[in-house]
Amino acid sequence: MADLPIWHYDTLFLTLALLFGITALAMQNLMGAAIVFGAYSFLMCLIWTTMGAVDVAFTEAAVGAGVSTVFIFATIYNTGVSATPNSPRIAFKIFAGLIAFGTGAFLLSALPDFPDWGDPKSPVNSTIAPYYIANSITDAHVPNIVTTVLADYRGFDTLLETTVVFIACIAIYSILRIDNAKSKVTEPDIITSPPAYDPTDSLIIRQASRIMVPFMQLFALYVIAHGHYSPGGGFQGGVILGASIILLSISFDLKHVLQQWTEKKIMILTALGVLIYAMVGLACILMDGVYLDYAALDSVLPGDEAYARSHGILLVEIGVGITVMFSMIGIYINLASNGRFDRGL
Amino acid sequence: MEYIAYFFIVVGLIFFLGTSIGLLRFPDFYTRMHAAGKGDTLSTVLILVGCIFAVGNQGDLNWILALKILLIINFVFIGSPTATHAMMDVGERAGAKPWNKKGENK
Amino acid sequence: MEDIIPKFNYIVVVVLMMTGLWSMLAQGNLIKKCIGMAIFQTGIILFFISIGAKNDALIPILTEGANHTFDNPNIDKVTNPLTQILMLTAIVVGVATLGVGLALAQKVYQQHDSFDEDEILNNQTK
Amino acid sequence: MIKHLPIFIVLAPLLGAVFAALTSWYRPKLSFPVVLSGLFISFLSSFCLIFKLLNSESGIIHYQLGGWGDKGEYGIVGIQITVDYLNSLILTAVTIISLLTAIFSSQSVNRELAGQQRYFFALFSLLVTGLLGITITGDIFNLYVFMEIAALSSYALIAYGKGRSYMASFNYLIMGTMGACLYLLGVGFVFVKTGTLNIENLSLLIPQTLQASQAVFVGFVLIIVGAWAKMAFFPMHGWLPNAYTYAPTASGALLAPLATKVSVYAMIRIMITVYSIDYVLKSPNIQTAALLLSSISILVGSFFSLTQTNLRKIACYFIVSEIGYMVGGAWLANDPGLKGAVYHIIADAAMTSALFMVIGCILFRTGQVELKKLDGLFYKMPITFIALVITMAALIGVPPTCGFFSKFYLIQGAAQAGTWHFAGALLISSLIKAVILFRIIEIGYNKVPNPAKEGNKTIPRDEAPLSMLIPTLIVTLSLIALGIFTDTLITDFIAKALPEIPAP
Amino acid sequence: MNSFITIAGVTLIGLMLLVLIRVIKGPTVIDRLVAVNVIGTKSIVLLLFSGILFGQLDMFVDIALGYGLLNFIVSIAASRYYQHRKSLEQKGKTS
Repeated sequence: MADLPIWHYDTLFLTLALLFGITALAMQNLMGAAIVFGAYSFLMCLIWTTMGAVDVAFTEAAVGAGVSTVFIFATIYNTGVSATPNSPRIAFKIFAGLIAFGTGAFLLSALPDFPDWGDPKSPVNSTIAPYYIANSITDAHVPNIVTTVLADYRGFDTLLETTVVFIACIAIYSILRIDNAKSKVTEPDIITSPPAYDPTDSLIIRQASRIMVPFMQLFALYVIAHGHYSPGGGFQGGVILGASIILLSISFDLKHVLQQWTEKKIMILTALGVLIYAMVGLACILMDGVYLDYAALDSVLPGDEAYARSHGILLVEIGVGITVMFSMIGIYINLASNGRFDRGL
Repeated sequence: MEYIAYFFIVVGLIFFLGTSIGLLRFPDFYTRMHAAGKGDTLSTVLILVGCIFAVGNQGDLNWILALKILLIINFVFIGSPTATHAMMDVGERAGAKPWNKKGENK
Repeated sequence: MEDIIPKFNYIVVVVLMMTGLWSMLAQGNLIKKCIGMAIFQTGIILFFISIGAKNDALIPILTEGANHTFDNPNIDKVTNPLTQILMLTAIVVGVATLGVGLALAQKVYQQHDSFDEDEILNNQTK
Repeated sequence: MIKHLPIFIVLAPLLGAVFAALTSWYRPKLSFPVVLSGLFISFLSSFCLIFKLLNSESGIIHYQLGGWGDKGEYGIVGIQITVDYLNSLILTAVTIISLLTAIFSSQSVNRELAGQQRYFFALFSLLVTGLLGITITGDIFNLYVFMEIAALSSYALIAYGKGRSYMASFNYLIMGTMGACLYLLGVGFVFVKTGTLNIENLSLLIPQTLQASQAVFVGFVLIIVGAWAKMAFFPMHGWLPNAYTYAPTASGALLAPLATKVSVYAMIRIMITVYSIDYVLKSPNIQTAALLLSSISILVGSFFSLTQTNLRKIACYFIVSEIGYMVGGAWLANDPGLKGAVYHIIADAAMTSALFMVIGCILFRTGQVELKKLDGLFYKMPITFIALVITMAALIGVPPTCGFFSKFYLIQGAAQAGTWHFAGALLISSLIKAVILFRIIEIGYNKVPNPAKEGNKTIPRDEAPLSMLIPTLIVTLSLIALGIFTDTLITDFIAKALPEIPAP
Repeated sequence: MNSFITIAGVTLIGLMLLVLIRVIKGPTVIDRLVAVNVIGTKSIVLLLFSGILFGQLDMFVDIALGYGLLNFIVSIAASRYYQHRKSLEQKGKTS
């Protein structure tokens, strides 16, 4: 923040976020809790921008607004539970409270030892991070340092992170999918049976999303491709792409999305993203580099070594984007249809 | 240019003040919806317009930045009323009763 | 107060995390547990981001500007990028875990027709 | 290519999983061989690395991912993976056991999960990736990501068991996420004071300059508690028995021997490399608490196993008590204790693997493992029964097997540190295991079912198929082989892996 | 200019606190939804404000744009959920 030390501005946000978090957990109604949780993630996004973490804020914006709240809605829809009962385990709650309080006190015991908030000379900010800031341009010609560190300096983390998303997609398919059509899983009785597809129903929402979805997808592609120069990259773009399909399925009909995005398609594309990433790394080995050393690719990619890194980062981000997009769709359609793949939220 | 930015932002804030008070004080769901739907969209659009001028004042206004802010305005303009519509629809289906003077809000 | 304010972020982090932790331990409702888990994770993310923040610093995207150039950036004026990368990973892991948790919760509900831990336990021992 | 061996250990199972997920849509039968070959490459790489390690002078092999090496004053900026004496053994153990388990489980998966096994082997391979990654990585944040890979795939693998496994898996998810989050927070606390994530750089910083820092100490406790939650150590062991009991045979056979032991390895790595034995010895409160908890863990695990009637649940409670052995041994923080703990990681991986494989064989033929229904097991499945007896003997600690030697070192360590309650708990646990062994022998050998009742003259032999029996036998025999080669293992690897330990 | 934007931002947060009261109080879930929607829209504005304060609005505008595109998904998903429900308040099983 320009002339002010960080806390003068952020303290407000932090207090607000704390209120929201506690409200979300205290709320009896599950749907209400989910909604407040959504608002909580908006605020978190704001906090992260004020601390200068734009890429994190972007991811949180995409994840919080686009997918995670909707996942919770889908689960609540498929279970029809709307309120938590007043469970009688008071003693246990007090015990858990004591544990949490004790842990908190233990954590706070280290408080005097911490560097001040926003101190540029603290060990975190002066040990290894300056290398990244000083060399991102010379090493890879990428002004967005976060992209460079994400996909190059610590590219292995990102490969594994993509794998985590891939695992989540596989895991959810293997947990939720119901194979035989005659399963006894039905809607909870509080849900009226979903109406058949009716084009006149909620026309406004349909039209609005018809306008929005192409923009979303275009914007997501821009985010992936422009991640070198502005906040964004594979994750953010992938989540927005996934969210655009989720929007389609909410505003139109889940059935249409399910017909288009079969399990086979989603699994193959999700695996393809990880494969692209891993194969770029293997190509580096074949070109006499070490794993994920994109500089080794400079004989096939245009430009010098630094540009080879830049292009390698782009390739990798595309892989990440593909995996994240299709996993998000896969997770959503499973959660929304409760594994039945014919109807749902 | 600076004063235009001030003007838009202040007017936007005033509208948002109306929104918050309306949201807080109105007696039933539909009226609160009215305050939120209209005031929120309008104040957001006004403040965003103010932002365009504010950046223009700082001298680093380029056309793509202005275009992007205009796009945001466009999307807020599409998205916010749509969301309001959807919620109103839900309220009506779910049978939220409008408030009347006798206070029979049941 | 003078001591607390410069470290206010840590206090918020601890309170947030302990709220999440309590919710994960004590709440009987499976969805609430999942939400508590997410809040616990945001607490940790907040911790990492706030240790990487710098007073009066710009975002970690270099621009040709007044106080630094591409080739020789002013390191104290750029927010620490490393903590942000770590937390990008943590956010994505968090979403993946949330998805799997919700899927398991749906399956549990299909079996026991309930989200309450005590009721599920009763059902299982029956 | 030799240079790239370390990365192939992790990469081969990962690519195997990806290809298995792809091929399952075109040639479903191919996905098992694909996974198998991935595991095999991983096994070969780790095996070759042992020899490379023995020939190298420094006794440590680094691999800098992305080619980012040491940048002078900044330290190591990239992620590095490291193979040294300590983890090369565990890597080989993990790869061998996972390879054998994969062969072992092909039949049982086909039977238990008919029609749903599409992603099973992909997840299997991903779990192995995560476990190998935890072992091989040289970066504490990278370790967290690998931990999550292993955790997410194991939630799915457990949930394959249907029925009660969903709730068990959910509990595991909550507990596992809590553990991982505490670990990550601990990493944050360490990171605040050091500014680096590389284990090697940390090991230079912490023991020397940050001994007195409260933040680093809190980080230490958080990391250890996080690892404890992951390995089902005493107050946080509640998720394990249900999760492993209701999981399908194949998942249980992979998870039970490996998942918890790798967490123990991570704990030991943090204790002796990132921090140091000095640091551990200088926090006596934590040490006392950890030793006390390990004793309680051993006793709780043993006594609960005595009350169970299901052989699989008994085995699960054995794991809880064995975790106590390893954690206790590590926290004794003296030479024999640590040797015993590291040796016991490998020995226990083999023992638990053998136990779960035997249980898998019995399950495959009889469909249940309730103790009282195992009568006449010796006559029905003699080889399996003998394997079971050998495994139990190893768990008790009968001399030629590996269990004896690890227990020997552990008790020696306890005596040296004067921690008699730990030694006592070890002996009591052995006694209880002996009781269970005799019960099994009584039921399986002495209770001869009357064949005439069913109209047969003799009880028909009904062994599990060879693809299950051979891996079981290999692992069982390895228990004895490990016992015989204890000396080589300890002097050539484990003694070199451990740092200089200050005399008491 | 910057001080004006700061004051405007703080005012905005103050007004958001009023909305937060509605979120906490809101007798029905859709009341809360309305209030959260308002907070979401205002987040876009606050994002742009912090962009101006950082002097790098061209970076922040992307986030705001993404936000503007995604913001209404939550509202629409929630309303879709209530379209399928028989009533607003919980009447069936509550566990």
